[in-house]
Amino acid sequence: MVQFLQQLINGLSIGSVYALMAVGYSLVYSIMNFSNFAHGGVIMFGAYFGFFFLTLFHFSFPVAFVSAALCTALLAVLIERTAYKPLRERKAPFLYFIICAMGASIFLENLVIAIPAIGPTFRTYPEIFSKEPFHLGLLTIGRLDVLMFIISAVCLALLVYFIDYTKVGKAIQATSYNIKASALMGINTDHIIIIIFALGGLFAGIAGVLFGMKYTVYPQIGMITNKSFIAAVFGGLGSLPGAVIGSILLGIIETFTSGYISSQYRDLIAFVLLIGILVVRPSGLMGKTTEDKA
Amino acid sequence: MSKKITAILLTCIMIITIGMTGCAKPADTAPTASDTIKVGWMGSLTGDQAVWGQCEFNTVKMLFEEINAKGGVLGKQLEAIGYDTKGDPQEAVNVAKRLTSQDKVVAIIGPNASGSAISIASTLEQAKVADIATVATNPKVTVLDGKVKPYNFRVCFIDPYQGAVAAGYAADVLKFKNAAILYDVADDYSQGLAEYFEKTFIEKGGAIVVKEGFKGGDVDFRPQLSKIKAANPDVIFMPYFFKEVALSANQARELGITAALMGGDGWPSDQLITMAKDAVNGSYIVNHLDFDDPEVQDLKTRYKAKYNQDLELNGFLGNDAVLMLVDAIQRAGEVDSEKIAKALETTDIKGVTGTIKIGKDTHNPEGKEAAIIKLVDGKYVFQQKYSPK
Amino acid sequence: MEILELKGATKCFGGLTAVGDVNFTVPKGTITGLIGPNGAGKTTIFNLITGVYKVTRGNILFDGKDIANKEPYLIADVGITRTFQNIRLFKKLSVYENILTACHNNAKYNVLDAVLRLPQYKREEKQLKEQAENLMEIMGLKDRRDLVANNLPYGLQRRLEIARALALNPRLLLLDEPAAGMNPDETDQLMHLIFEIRKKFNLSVLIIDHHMDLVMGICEKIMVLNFGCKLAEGTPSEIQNNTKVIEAYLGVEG
Amino acid sequence: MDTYVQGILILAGINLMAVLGLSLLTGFTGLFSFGHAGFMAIGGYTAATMTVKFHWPFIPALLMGGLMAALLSVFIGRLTLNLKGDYFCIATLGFGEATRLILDNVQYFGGARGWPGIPNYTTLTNVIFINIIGIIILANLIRSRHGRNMIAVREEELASQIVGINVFKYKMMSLMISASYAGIAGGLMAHYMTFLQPKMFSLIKSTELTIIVIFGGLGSISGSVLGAVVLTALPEVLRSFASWRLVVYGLAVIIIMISRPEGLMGGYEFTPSSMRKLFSRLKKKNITAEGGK
Repeated sequence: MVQFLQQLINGLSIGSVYALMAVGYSLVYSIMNFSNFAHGGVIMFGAYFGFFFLTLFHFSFPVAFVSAALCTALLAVLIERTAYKPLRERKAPFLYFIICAMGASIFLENLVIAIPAIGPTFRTYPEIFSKEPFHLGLLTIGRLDVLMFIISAVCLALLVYFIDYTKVGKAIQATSYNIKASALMGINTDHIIIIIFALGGLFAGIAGVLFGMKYTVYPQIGMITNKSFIAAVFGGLGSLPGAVIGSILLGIIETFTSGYISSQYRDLIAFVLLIGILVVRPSGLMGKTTEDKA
Repeated sequence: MSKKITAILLTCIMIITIGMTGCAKPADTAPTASDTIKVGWMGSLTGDQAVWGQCEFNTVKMLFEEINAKGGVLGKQLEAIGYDTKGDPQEAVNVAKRLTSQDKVVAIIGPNASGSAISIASTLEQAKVADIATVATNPKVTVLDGKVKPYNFRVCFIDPYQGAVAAGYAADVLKFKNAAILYDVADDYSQGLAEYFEKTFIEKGGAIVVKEGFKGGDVDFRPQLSKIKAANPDVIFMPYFFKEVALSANQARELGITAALMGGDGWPSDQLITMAKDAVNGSYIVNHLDFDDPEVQDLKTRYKAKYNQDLELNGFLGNDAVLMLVDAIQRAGEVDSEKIAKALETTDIKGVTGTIKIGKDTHNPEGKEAAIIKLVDGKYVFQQKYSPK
Repeated sequence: MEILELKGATKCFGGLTAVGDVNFTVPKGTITGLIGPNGAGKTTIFNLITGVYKVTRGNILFDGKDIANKEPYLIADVGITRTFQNIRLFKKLSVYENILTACHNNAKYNVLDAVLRLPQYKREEKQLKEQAENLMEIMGLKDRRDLVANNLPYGLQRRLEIARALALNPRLLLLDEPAAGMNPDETDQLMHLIFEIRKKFNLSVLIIDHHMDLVMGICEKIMVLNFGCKLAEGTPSEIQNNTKVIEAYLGVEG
Repeated sequence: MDTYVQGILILAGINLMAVLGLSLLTGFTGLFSFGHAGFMAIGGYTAATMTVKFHWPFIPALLMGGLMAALLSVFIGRLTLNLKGDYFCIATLGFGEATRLILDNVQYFGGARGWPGIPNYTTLTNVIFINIIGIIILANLIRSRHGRNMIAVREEELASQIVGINVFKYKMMSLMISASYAGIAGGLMAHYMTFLQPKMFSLIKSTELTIIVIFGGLGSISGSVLGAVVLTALPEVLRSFASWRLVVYGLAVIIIMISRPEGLMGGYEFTPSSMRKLFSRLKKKNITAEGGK
């Protein structure tokens, strides 16, 4: 029982990390209908921004946190302007976007390695919050896990509020429903896309800093974001609640696979589930289904 | 229309350039070959292991400069030509071919990944150029199906040995009975060590209570660790690299696991201490050398002075590979790759990682004792030289 | 003798009934019209006949055999084909390639024949080419042979779509608003073309269009659809004098 | 020719073989796959098993590798070919990674530690020979009713159905042929490297293949040939940039995608007749240019 509960806590904590990352994928997918693989690179930059703001410029944690998120928002918009906008204007098929995104992620990862001042070494955040976990009987919960859980929840709540109750948010919803029609209805879709990427970047920054604090900072952080991408597919690409639920579910499935089946085959099971869910329900758990009209 | 023509022209130019780089280079460099000795280096300058690759290459370059300043080898200057392999076997083959057929190197130092070192064997044989692998610990790097590969050498000990040392030390010296293993299923090094640790530990009468895996790139090990905690082992063997070690050690302690931790030569790094100083306190490492050995201090300070960074483990082995090569060139008496390879077979020198006496049938340094190191308050404290019985 | 018969065909999308309990027949060899206001479910009926949509209830009989819920390509095999309201050509292929592709079922050679260029491939491929050239001749597309379909003028794109449909040697041809966006002159030409191909290929035709002159001019029988249900059925003159139809079209109160 | 250039050409040839297959799937049938490295892995391990454990000759072993990849593709295709656009893409990505993870754990093939000691049978001659056969088969297929049907599926799926094309069957056929090409490429790779490791068939490899196809131009076999040669050689040309190499590569990918999205050949082919046309047009241009003076 203790084992079960501990694994559940582990799963929730891993899931909340995935959730923060998956939101960025879903946001971009909801409007642009492609999987933005450069998101991982942006998250990695967020982790580095946070690290350097804290250690090099000695910002206080909240300031570093916010400025890192702003920097990644800027970076995400920059990538959109340089890499995706030309494709968008040419109405290129979605694969070009994916390839471009992969090019961008190769570029970002290796840029960090190639810049001598950063290099391939991994960095450790200064200890801001005590590493000593909370103890509940035989169970342990990391302080950082609790913090991450709270920050994720607050940020996601703000995001949902923004999308559901503000004018811009409504425009985003309309655009995600039908980009062409919204353009005809007088919504400046170009602005909406910038906002979407900025939001995605903001979340990348938050995810990056928290990830770096909890684990560490290194150029290959992007690799772990593949998992959050799978989580987004689980939940249904393009759906925000889907991304969150998919992430938590994937986190729990993973931990229980390790705990009760086999940790050697944990990732394999994740991929098999991915294919399975695509076969049974391609649009994911909460995704929108569209029927082709002839 | 004009776009199409430009595209075609562009391609033609590219193909020609490739052809040129292919054909022109050897002709250019041939006349200067007499007063320099070209030595190839390969390893990861990008990718997961870039930290170590960069340090290794830097060490080689630094040593060559020092040797050249003292008059070189056989009166000739040493020149290091290094390329990136990304840790990818396919890239390694390209690099080996480039080094041997275009740069005309007399020998190669590196690579650090076993997969790369294994895949270049046939290229080396074709070109008759020897390679001294630095930290490629898979036994199949030098010996395959009982036959030694004529041009593959290494300065480090091998996986079975390292795994056996760890298991032997844990069972015989530390008297542990129950061990857990956590390893990286997608990594050749980790799989190898785990396998041989398990084998030896069971032979010594111990029990492997739980064996858990993760995949390279993972950062959260709590699911596996929770399971390990439930099995309550005396020691957890963690045969992987320092980044994952730091993360998993921290998480183990967070979960309240008090078992001793043990690892291989993937551990030693300053990064490990910065990140997991308390978590790895009291852990044991099987290492190639004692970092506090007075004889290695000189190398460490020289490196620090030149690059303002700390020397990583690969640097020590890179140093020994250079010593081994220089010795072989001197004994060969001339700059001929085949003669150098022959000379390498009878190497018997003292390096910073111990005595390196190459076995003729294995091309491994024979009888090289491992150094057992204990981490105490963020320091690497040498325990003893150890080899399993 | 009927070539096509719909018996209580019904299609629901979720709770919405797009086509409700429609019965009607297309007599063999005739040109039949299907008219009705926008959203009446005309195109949905085409989609049901060609298997693009699955029928919720009811039967569709072609030559006496039930074809409801068959895959579209199987429907094409039994001899029904269509054009689309919003033209669906193979846009990046040339006129010739568009037609040639559609001829494919008139050859029987397999992949191995093709890869090894065996005699059967050569013989049948020659026939396909002849057929394609022949169709271009009939449809007056010969001089645009190598033009990419997307670059054709609108009227010719419609014509090409019909040519492509004819390449299948169909027995029933469904035309979805073939005259949409055409001027009276072009519409007139189209009328003649439809007459001509019916004769030449021994076809039955079912046609959706909003151009009343066209529909009234060439159809022998017309069926009117409103809100997914059949409103009226009869000869053009009957339809023209049907009060229900006039109401539906003009929205007369009452 | 020295062994380095030879080696790169062999690699280009191996890549080309996989790219030809992917070109049929992506360029001609319009399906995008991020799992072709998985098919290469299957082909590679199968072919190596045949030569090493059963002592088969090289060519039958290669064919066996291709066959196994094709068989597996039938299974995968059954499950996923009905998926739309990037969902198919994601499913193939999952398949590719799953294949690699399974191989990581199969100790019979050496697991993650790899499988050394595979005989070195791949030579430049047989790579070129196999590629020429591959190109001929593909070109003949494309210019038959079957190939045209695949192109029709790419252009307009619904219209293809309506003209009687069994879309699923042709997608499947395309995937099968494509997978068998990748399988053969994997077999060639195994007998060139003389070593197999699951790591060699990662997502990066799949991406690389797709990049080559797009770079060469979707729907152009000659584009794929050019793409394979140029993009295999590019990282080698950049080799002296050391750690900046991949930065440049990533940048190059983006620039290619945004500046020449139709690829190098943009769907055109190098055939004797197209070359004649090109030259005659060039001549005409020259004449008018001169006339203009």
